[in-house]
Amino acid sequence: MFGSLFTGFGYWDFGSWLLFFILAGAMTTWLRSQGRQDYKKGTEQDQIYFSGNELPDSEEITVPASSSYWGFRKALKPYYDKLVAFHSGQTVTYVGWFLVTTALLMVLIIL
Amino acid sequence: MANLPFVVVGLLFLMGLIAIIAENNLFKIAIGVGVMESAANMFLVVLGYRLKGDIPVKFLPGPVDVYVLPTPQALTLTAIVIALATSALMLSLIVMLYRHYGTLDVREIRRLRG
Amino acid sequence: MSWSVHLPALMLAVPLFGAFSTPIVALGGRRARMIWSVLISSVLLVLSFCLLQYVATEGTAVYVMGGKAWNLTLPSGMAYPVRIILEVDSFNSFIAVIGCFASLAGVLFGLRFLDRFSGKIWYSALYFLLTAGMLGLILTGDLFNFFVFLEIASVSSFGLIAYWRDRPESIEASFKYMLVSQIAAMMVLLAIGFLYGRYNLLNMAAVGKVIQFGLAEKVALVFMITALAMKCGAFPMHMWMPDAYAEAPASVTVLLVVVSQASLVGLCRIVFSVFGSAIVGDVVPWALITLGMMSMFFGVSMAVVQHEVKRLMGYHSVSQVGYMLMAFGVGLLAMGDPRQMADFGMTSMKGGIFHMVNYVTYKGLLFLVAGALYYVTGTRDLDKMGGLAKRMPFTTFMFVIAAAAISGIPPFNGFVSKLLIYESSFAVHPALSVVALVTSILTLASFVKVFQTAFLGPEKKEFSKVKEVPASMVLGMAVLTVVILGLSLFPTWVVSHLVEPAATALVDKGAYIGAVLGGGI
Amino acid sequence: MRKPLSLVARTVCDLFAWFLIIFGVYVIIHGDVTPGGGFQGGAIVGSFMALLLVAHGGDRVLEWVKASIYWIMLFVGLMMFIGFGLRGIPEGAFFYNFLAVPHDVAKTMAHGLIPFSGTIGVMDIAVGIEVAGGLTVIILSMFRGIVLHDFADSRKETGHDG
Repeated sequence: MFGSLFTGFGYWDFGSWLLFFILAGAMTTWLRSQGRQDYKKGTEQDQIYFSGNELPDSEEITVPASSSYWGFRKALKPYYDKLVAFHSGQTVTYVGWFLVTTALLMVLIIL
Repeated sequence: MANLPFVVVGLLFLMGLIAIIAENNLFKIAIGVGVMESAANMFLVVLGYRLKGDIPVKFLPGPVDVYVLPTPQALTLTAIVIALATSALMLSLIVMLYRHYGTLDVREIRRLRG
Repeated sequence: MSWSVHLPALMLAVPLFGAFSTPIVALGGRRARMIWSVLISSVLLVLSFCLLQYVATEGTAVYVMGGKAWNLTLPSGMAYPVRIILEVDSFNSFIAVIGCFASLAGVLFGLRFLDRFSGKIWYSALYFLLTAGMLGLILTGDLFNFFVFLEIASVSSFGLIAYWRDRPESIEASFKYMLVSQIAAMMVLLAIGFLYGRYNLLNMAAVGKVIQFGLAEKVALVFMITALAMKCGAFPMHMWMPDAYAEAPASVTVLLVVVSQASLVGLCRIVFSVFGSAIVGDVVPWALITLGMMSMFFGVSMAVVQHEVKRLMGYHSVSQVGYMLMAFGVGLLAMGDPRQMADFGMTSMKGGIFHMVNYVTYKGLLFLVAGALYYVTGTRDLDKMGGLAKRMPFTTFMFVIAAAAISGIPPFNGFVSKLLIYESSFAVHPALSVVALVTSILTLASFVKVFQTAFLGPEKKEFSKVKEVPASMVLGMAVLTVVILGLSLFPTWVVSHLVEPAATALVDKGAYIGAVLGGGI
Repeated sequence: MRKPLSLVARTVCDLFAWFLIIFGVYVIIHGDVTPGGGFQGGAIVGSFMALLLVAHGGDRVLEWVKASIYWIMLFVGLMMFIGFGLRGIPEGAFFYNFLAVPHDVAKTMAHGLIPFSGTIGVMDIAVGIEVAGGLTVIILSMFRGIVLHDFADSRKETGHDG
């Protein structure tokens, strides 16, 4: 019904993707239904499993955005320090880099 | 000798650019932008000049056959109108920046970074 | 046939008329102003559909402003056109439709989003002036007219970015953006001066016919490329983009996204329709490709570590623009010989245009969702947000669609256009598509972070009484969601009927010139 | 800046300011035939308000002046301009000069040196009105921006975290 789109080297067909998605969905729901049935809503099973000890209030256990991907940030620390320093917010850098790009492209094109 | 005005346009444009980069005071930067805009306008008008050409109105100058090109003058008119609008807005922004940051030094206006 | 001939002019006249008449209509009170702005933008959308249909049937639409007849491009036997000519082929009519969609979504979102603030009459007047500037950028066929509309769009976007006067950051963002784009505008004026000095012509098609690639044209091309690449946010000159997109109100940012795409349309028009085959050598295509690759990679690597929603999305705009610059660079690279063109050039052009359109839809929706979060929580910092999914079901659903589309997850339109770009850039050099894929993964990573911190997670006490955003804001977001779903569910129809003719119209310089100099239709 | 100048300066300015307006209007009306035109004439009329602000000091002038008049001038000028543009559509294209007299007819008319320029002249007057109002509004609001001690006064926008 949707037809397939020739993308230069292969095809993108929404219909076959949908078929695959439904198939995968059916398999996963079947697999999930084999699990234990004794889950009851609203009981203490709903509590977050905090490896046994008592649950602090919701402020401490939320993962703030600035600490997500901290490993990625720490691993690439030298790269990120330079990159963040590059975005220094100085108006001179805004204008300066614009002129540097024009000059660079000018030199490349004229030579 | 003929393209001396173009040299003047180039120097004027460079002076405007250097003023924008080298200056720290906001008003001097606004003046630098103004200088650059007038350089661009001058470039347009000088493009239209023809040797010994007269003003491009058919009736006024009498029996002259060489006219200066009228289109760049019309372009410059619009460019001047735009230059007025942008400099009015830039000066108002500078007034508000001074109101919020208490300084006219460009280097200190750096809350947005990183 | 009779009135639809004036469509290109009406596309500009209606937003201008809307902008100038808003204060007069606003005398009738708040409701009158709201109805008027929604009416104007929906009329604009209908006009753009008629224009798209008109161009599809009649071919390139040429409109002479102020002429005796609408198609009198060469009056009384002159060899070259004198008046300002609007030239609309299938490329810019398709982008104009998407621009009008984003403008309608922004208007609907802005009705209730700015309730608590003053000066809404000037806001909607400037908003329609920005729409008129954006449509002018897309539709015009005259070089100086392109500069005038670039200035109209820029000045009204400076004013709209600084809409929240008492926030120091928005004044700073507007000032910095203004400084850089004033220099860029003067460079565009110099470039137009060079071309005018050389050929005494201002019409794009006429210049395209007689252009050779001498020194003056090279300098003009360089000024144009860097100035317009700066306006789209290419890497080294992108720093204003996260500032401006974060500090402007969300309903304005939707339009800023489209204005940056309009200057990309201007860049394509100049590189393909004016210079086109006159560009010798590989410097310009490879310049565009490197600009695109740098923008992609550095844009997204800055976005992953952000913790403010709109600033993160601003950096994503930089990286998404990188995709399009790379796609058009690859298209220009293959422009030289027809075999390469057929092999991967046309695919990359189609990918670039389709990605340009998808980008406007999902990026506009993301900014609207960020605006909704701001409207509800009063802050843009992700660390302070949490657990909003249960209370804002519609916003969450639309955010999921937009985030999936931007990171290129299969069923959505982002995936289709990125696939076209991957495969065509792979043919040029594998490194290109490697960078594109890594960027896509990092995009997905950062939007998973936004989704997890803002929507999932335990409920925060201060957001306990938060409820869904008002209906008009949800409607504004729904407009863009419908467009995304439409583009995702029917990719074959969209590519064959809209993107394919747009790509051929952009690449085919002869047809562009013939439409004007061939005496019109 | 906001204190009025000496008596001499004020009286000379009161006298001279009105001639400024007459000259500005002259430049607007003869815009299409003589150098000048809508924008330049409007700028001259706009400088009338600048002269008053400087001479009489900002606070007193801001009480005298009702800014809404200039806003009305601004939008009347804009509406006239776009109205003439749209009016051109039935005859020809968007900004078509439907009032202009064709060249050969103009020769026979007992006209001055230069024939009637049609809508260009009328649009010039519209632009003149609009720029006069617009520039005055710009000068007034820029002046009001200085007069505002800080944004903590009543007109501060409410509703966001500042």
